[in-house]
Amino acid sequence: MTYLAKPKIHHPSLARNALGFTRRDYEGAISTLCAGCGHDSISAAIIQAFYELDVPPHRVAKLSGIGCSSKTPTYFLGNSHGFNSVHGRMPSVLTGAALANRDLIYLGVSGDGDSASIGLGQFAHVMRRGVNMVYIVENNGVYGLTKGQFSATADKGSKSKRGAVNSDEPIDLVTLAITLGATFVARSFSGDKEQLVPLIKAAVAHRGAAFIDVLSPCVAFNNHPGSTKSYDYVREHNESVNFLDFISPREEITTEYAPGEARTVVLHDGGTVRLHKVGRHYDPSDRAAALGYLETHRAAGEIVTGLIYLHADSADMHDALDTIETPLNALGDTDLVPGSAALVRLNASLR
Amino acid sequence: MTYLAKPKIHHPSLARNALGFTRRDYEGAISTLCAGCGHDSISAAIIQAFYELDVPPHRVAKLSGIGCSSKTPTYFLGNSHGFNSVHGRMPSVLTGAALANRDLIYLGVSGDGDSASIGLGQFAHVMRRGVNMVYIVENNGVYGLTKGQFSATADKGSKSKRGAVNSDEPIDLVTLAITLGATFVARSFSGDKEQLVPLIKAAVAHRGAAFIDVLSPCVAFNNHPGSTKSYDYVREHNESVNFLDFISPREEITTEYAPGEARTVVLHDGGTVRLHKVGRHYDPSDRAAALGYLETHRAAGEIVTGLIYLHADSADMHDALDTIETPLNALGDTDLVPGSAALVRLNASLR
Amino acid sequence: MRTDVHSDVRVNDFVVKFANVNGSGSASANGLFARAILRMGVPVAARNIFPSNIQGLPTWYEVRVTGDGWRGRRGGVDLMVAMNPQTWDKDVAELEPGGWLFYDSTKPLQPSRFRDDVTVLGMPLTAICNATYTDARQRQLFKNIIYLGALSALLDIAPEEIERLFGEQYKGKEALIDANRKALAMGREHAQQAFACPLPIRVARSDRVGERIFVDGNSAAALGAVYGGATVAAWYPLTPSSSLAESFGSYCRKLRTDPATGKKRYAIIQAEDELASIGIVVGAAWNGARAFTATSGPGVSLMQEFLGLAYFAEIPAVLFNVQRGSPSTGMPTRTQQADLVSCAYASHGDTKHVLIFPEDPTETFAFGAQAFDLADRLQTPVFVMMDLDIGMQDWLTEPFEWDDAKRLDRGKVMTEAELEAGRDFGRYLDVDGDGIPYRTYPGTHPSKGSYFTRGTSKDRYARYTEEGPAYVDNMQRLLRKFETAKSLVPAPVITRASKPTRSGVIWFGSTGAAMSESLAALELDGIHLDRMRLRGFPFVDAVADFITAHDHVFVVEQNRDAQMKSLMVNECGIDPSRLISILHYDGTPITARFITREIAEKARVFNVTPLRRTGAA
Amino acid sequence: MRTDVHSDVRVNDFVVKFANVNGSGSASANGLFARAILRMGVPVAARNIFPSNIQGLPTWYEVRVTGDGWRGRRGGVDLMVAMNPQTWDKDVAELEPGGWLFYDSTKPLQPSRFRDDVTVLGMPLTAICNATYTDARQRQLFKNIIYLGALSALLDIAPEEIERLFGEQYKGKEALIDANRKALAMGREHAQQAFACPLPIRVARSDRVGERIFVDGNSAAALGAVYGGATVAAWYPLTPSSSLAESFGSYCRKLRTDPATGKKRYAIIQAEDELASIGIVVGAAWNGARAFTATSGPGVSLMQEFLGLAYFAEIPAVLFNVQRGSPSTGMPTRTQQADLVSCAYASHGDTKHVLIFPEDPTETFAFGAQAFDLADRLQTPVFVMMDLDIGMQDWLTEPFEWDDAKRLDRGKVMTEAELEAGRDFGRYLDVDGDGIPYRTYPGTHPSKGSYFTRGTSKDRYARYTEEGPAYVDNMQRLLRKFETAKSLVPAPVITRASKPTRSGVIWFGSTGAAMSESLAALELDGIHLDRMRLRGFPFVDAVADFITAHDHVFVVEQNRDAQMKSLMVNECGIDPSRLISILHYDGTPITARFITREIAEKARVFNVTPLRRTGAA
Ligand SMILES: Cc1ncc(C[n+]2csc(CCOP(=O)(O)OP(=O)(O)O)c2C)c(N)n1
Ligand SMILES: Cc1ncc(C[n+]2csc(CCOP(=O)(O)OP(=O)(O)O)c2C)c(N)n1
Ligand code: SF4
Ligand code: SF4
Ligand SMILES: [Mg+2]
Ligand SMILES: [Mg+2]
Repeated sequence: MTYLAKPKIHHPSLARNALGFTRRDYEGAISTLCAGCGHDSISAAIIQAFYELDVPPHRVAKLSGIGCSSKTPTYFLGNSHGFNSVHGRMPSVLTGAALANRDLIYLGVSGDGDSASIGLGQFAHVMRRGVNMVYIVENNGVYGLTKGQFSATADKGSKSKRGAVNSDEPIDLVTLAITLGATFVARSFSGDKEQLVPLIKAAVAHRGAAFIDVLSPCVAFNNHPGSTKSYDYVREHNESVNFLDFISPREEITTEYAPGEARTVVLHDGGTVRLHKVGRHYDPSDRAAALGYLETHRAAGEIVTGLIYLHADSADMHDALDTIETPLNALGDTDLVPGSAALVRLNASLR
Repeated sequence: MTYLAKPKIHHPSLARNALGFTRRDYEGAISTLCAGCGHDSISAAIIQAFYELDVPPHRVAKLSGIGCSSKTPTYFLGNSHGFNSVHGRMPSVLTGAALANRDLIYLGVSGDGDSASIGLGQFAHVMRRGVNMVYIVENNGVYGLTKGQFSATADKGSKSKRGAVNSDEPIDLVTLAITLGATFVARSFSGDKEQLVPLIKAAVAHRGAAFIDVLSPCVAFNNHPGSTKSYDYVREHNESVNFLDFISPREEITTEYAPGEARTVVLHDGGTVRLHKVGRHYDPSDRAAALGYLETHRAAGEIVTGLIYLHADSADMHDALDTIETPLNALGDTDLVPGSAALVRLNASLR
Repeated sequence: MRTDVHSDVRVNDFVVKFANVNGSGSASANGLFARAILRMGVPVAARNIFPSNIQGLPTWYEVRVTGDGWRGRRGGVDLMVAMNPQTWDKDVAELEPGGWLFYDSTKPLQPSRFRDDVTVLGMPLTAICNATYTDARQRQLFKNIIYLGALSALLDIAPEEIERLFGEQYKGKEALIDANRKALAMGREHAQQAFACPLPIRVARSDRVGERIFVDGNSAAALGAVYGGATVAAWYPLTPSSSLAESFGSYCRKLRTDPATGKKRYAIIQAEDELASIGIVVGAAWNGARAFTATSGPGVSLMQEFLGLAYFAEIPAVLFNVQRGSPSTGMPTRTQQADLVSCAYASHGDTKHVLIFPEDPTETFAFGAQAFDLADRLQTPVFVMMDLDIGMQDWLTEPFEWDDAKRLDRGKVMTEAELEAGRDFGRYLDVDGDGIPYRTYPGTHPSKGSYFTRGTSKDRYARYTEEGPAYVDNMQRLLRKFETAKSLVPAPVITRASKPTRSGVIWFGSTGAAMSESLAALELDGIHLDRMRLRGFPFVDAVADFITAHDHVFVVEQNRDAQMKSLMVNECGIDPSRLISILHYDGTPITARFITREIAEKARVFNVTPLRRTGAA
Repeated sequence: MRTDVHSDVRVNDFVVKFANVNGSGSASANGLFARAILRMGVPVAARNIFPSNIQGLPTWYEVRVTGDGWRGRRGGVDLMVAMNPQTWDKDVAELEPGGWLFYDSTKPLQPSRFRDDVTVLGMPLTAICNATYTDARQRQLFKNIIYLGALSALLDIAPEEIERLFGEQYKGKEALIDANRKALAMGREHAQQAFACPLPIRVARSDRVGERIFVDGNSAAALGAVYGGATVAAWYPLTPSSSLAESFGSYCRKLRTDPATGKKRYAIIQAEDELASIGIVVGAAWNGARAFTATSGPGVSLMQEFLGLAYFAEIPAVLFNVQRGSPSTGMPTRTQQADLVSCAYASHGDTKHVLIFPEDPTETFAFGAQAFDLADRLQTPVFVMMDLDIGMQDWLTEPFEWDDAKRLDRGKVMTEAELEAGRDFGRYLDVDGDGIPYRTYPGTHPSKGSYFTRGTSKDRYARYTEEGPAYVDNMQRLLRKFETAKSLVPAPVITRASKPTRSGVIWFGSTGAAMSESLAALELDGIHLDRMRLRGFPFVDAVADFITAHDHVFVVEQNRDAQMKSLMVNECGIDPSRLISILHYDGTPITARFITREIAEKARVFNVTPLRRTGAA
């Protein structure tokens, strides 16, 4: 539970969806993240999306690694099974789960450290395999849970709260996912529900590996150069005791902007990110074009958001493996055990 | 040692290079790879390159993972220290070695399984870090040493000797290396010394992370669809005993073709690869263009070879870390140990 | 060189060793040699000694022809088939005095390269091949069949058995059958002319093979997994475990393809590494499928973190560990039993795991199936501890058996009906006092029975807590569960010596092959030992009882650090001074000769055989 | 609620506990509280109990004011500063009868929420802040300083000491110093008016602190690495080890920046994970730099394969393992000593590793430096086994010392000159009989001394071989080397009881903090125990001798599975029945009370105190 004021998830009404579930049925435990953490906004978007999709909550399996982001599955879909696995290895656990029962919806939640640093290998290979899932990275460029070190998505040259400067090339998970064969690749911003909720819904509907990179500012440690030149008790205080002694509760950062537009979002500490939303006429089906589009905007200092690449009628892992329609975890003795007669023949062939 | 006829590395003369070394001084133990293995051709190219570069052999450190390819450092530069580390983790070991002594030349040799399967994470992060090295992947699309399973670079749909079909998206290490920030990225073919030797020399001269993907046919298990429809004792025999009982000794596959040209190379089992050599006027300095070039040729079923991307005056890991010029492993007590006086001050600050 | 006549004929009791070059086609020819003798009803113990290489390095195949049906290596060689010039001296030296040396005499060799005390059988194989075949590869390939022919004449092996094997092996490929027949005949004729056939060491038809089958442990394990109901396999190639996963694939294609749809009732993923393999297994098992991975030491090392998670999250995962020489970059093609500690206590923190130790392919099949019941029942990882000797060698072993009355035991899984009926569900609640809680499969019930899976920091109802008492409560339940495991794992096999004795011997796994022969020898030597073959960890009380019932107990292991002894001392709290280690760890399978010598020596020191020694006084 | 007057004054001997909310600024205020008391010459033992969370969850800070200078937790609380409504009931319940409860009385609370047997000290903190400050964050931040002021009055803590600390902490930030001064005064005045100050529990200036410093073990280890000559650090963030690597960075910036060029005499890499961290360390150490990583259990699990390679390839690598609650996803912010087995026998196969066990930050500094000499001398990984209690808590501990005469011992490294002079170099040649071979750094000599590094499959000259005898030869040398290690690791500290006794007690690491206090209590209780504090693994013979010299020896450990006992039984071959385990593993640091109770109980059972009991008869 959390003990500082934070934006509650609102319930304008107790409206019910086609299955008769209210939005509450898609909620989880109360968040223990920092007030104003972008991850909470993403949890809200996930709740909204699944509510609108009319999915029975218990037919979803939530899997995550380790991190503040990976904690969030506790805060949504309380009636789904969840698995907080080990750091950076959620993709393999999700793959196994997906093999065991092809009938559930698999939602993988991870962080940039969890997926781009320790987990890069598994991230890459799960995309290649076309596992039927929605894979969300709550991307804040830092390791939140371990107190603000750089992750592999941190911009080159950015400065950490401790003053360290990042010298490594940042990893763009969207570019990576496309080159690795993911068939649904999107990016959004935690505070942009208008864009994020529909993307999550589309990702769930997609058959195959769907990846969404969600920029999600970290209240406590976000690593953009602090620009508040004004005198600030708290900053000065934290600097002098040189650890994060006091964390100011914040409001979540929200933004709304139209397709085709670019928008500069100011973060809690005054840093900014410039987002560019793909336009209505953008064609996500051309892989080469998508990569070029990303590269040009990157060069222009813009981060592209929206559905960036889509390979619509793609085959998933089960198609490739040609597994039976019945979930493997539902097969019984007779389906599985060949019995003694077969064994007699086998023995004979070994003499 | 090897006991079947195989192409010997020739010594047209015992000519000496500027340092007075003969080519023999750059050789290693006799190869134990299969006769005709592409990896042996690459070893020969490495020997040639270092001979021509006039590098004192002992100033090179050879590091590798595990695999047939990773065995090859035993077969060249016999006067250099070598480290056959663990599978897929050579990049981290090389990084550590490079930190300890910035004055040696670091040559990392790996395979496609070693770098693209188990080692993908370390491959990616070593490129991001700009470690000053030459990183060669001897790419045959299979796990040679464990008898022919697919690696992550195997083409989708390709068939293994055991008849298994690969359904995963292949990883193009060249595209990956460019997007991850490698500053020298090239590709060649094991049998194309004209192209490979100069590329290795340029890579050694380059400051920063230099990567060369070398296609290197596997005699025993290469995974291209066998096209020899003619009756073949050996194939039939191996099929019936269903393991690789007999491996036909082969000649190394060589090819020569001009810049700007495309060439189809026929492999030992009749399979083919189509190579496209970048032209004289190709500009490797434009990252976006390079990625596009690779993507278009990929779509056309062509594999681009040559120096594909180059960021000439790049900073390497030591520049980023701002380490002292003296190799760290050469610093002595006085450079390292602050002594008791400093300790007294420190104690005082802790009361 | 001498070629005098041997008087003493030895029927069905000798050792033939083939020295070849890797990838030269000898493997299949040598296999035919062993199987032909089996077809004559004569038991063999055959072992392949191969390098970490694909083509060109030395490789050996050792066939012990043993009417008595001993399964271990005897040590020493009676007939050396020396086909590899590079290892000639070493191979010649290995021959027993009075033995026979068969070689390719095409190129003449210095007399100094031979031995006076062995009979040399030279045959110009290369010359014959060059005269007969034009294609270089055929010359190489059929050379093997020609020496096979020669050996059949020299050792009196029925050619019709070999020809029948040709027929089976090359079924439908008449050209190949023919060519092989011809080569075989060529070899026989040449030998019959050149040598006094048969040699005193020879094969005579017998009925000692019976129902037994000739199979490797990796295939047996794979088949066990099929019968154990495994549906998900995730693996990463690693010698000597690769062929286990690969044969699971081929057995599944045969036995698990849905006849109606042609679709698969199984899924096999060749993962990108071992971390992913075990992760996939954990995810699949968490989600209610029976899942396994096959690996070896280096893989187990990479899986440590996940194994800790599986222990605490209580996930039924099955691991086949085909142990090999350590470490990662060493001795991958050699056998060892050196991963006991790294498996029993896998992962950081306080963890203990269930291990089972099959002794041969037959038991590997049975345990391979049983492992999945154990894992589901105990909701924890289960290791099937094999080794290269069991896994990759063909063993003459009892046929596989299956009781059709048996049902898969899926353990404590709470159903939708039970939840609907309002049955109390606490994921970590010890309802039955056996330390084993109930679990639910994801997606079972709309509003009941879902839970969040974590390592620790949880209470009995899987709610998050960092409270100390909740942690201790859970850790103690896990110990109770481990107690329960003792009675579920295969019990040790205890047999008494023919005479009452105050000494005993303990062994496990592939060591059994040499053990029985050694024990027989020791009895002749007057050393009587009660026997206990360990088959499961944790240990039932019978293990401690056996040890405390004897003054001295020998523990035979194939590792340097006496790892099984450590497990027994730790878990049974017994005085280590009672346990005398017999350790073999050079990477070759332990031999009866070695065990007998070591025990006999130490027995004297530890004064194990008072009766005999007083008798001698 | 009662507010009666306490007669018995207790000076410099009580426990104050702060219950706060994570990220609310209390941490620094509470730190000032502890340090102000230290500045008065009065020892404290302070501990932070924090959740795996960044902001919002409960966190506690416990300060034991102890004139006697005990370093462990006492157990029980005399004054609770209850600032967290969410944990109110638990906090109130923890108070000793007759204790004091300080809280924010702005919002009135039900009488039922209090206890009759404690004195309640209510102060309207929120009201005061709201009246004084407008900015919400200032209100929160200074509330902490206000209660600090109140406590200074209640406990008679010299305000000038606190103000001096303000001055040091906010050096150059006058505005902050001022604001904090005001808040402090406000708290003092309010308390002086509202309560009878000081309370019977109070602080009086003393001289018991002396030269000692107040520092955490992670900083000490980092400083040790600087003095030990470490130049390469590779790490991956992992609580509770992160601050070790981070302070290495800050110490290096101060102490290792080249004055001339401003360039760095060190390199620190935050790697992508623990496999890369250890890989970097292995590569750097192989290439002649002193390298280390700092990690915790989950990291050690991921490093297993590399640790096996380092053992066999004989690479000097240093690992600081700041042990925490297991497993990966559990209890990261709790302390344990539960990685002994996973470190001592890290990796598959036959492996044994060197461990050293510091008991406090002072020893952590010394061992942290020594670890690098040990690693270079032995050419093998060395683990400095810390835990969260040592690593992340501030300890009052002896000042760091360094002997300037001391030189770094780089071990057996053959130089270019020696090679040039034709000295025989075999990488795995046991030239001195101590099992330690010579090594060369890459790039040393144009034609001599280069070698190819592999796990095994090598002979004494590092040539590739898969021969059994070469393998055994190397494995036995590694055992000789481990023998040599016994005399090089820090020796156990053995002290006799004040009276002759047939019983003993063994402990190691952070347990020492509670041990001395417990032993004093036990002596009063007539239970006399000889003491052995273990400091290194492998064990010198003195360890076995100590155990065999006693009938019963208690082994106090902070893990469930008695892992140190296992190591002693395995390596010393002693009868486990002599060893009586005292196990504490709920994640909190072990207390003197716990040890005393457990030992006293078991002592009776095991009849440890015959004298006393006869006396009682
Ligand atoms: C094997 C292992 N190494 C390190 C850690 C410590 N750790 C926990 S979370 C985390 C990083 C989390 O960063 P990210 O994935 O970006 O999540 P965020 O907290 O930023 O949302 C790390 C390094 C761990 N739990 N396990
Ligand atoms: C941890 C671990 N897993 C598996 C292996 C087995 N193994 C050795 S080499 C290899 C693959 C080699 O493939 P590649 O890197 O492409 O080299 P190639 O033999 O094809 O040249 C594997 C899986 C190993 N040595 N270590
Ligand atoms: S530390 Fe950052 S990421 Fe973690 S909860 Fe707080 S704001 Fe969110
Ligand atoms: S198996 Fe393939 S890769 Fe390995 S040595 Fe032979 S040809 Fe080369
Ligand atoms: Mg993050
Ligand atoms: Mg390969």
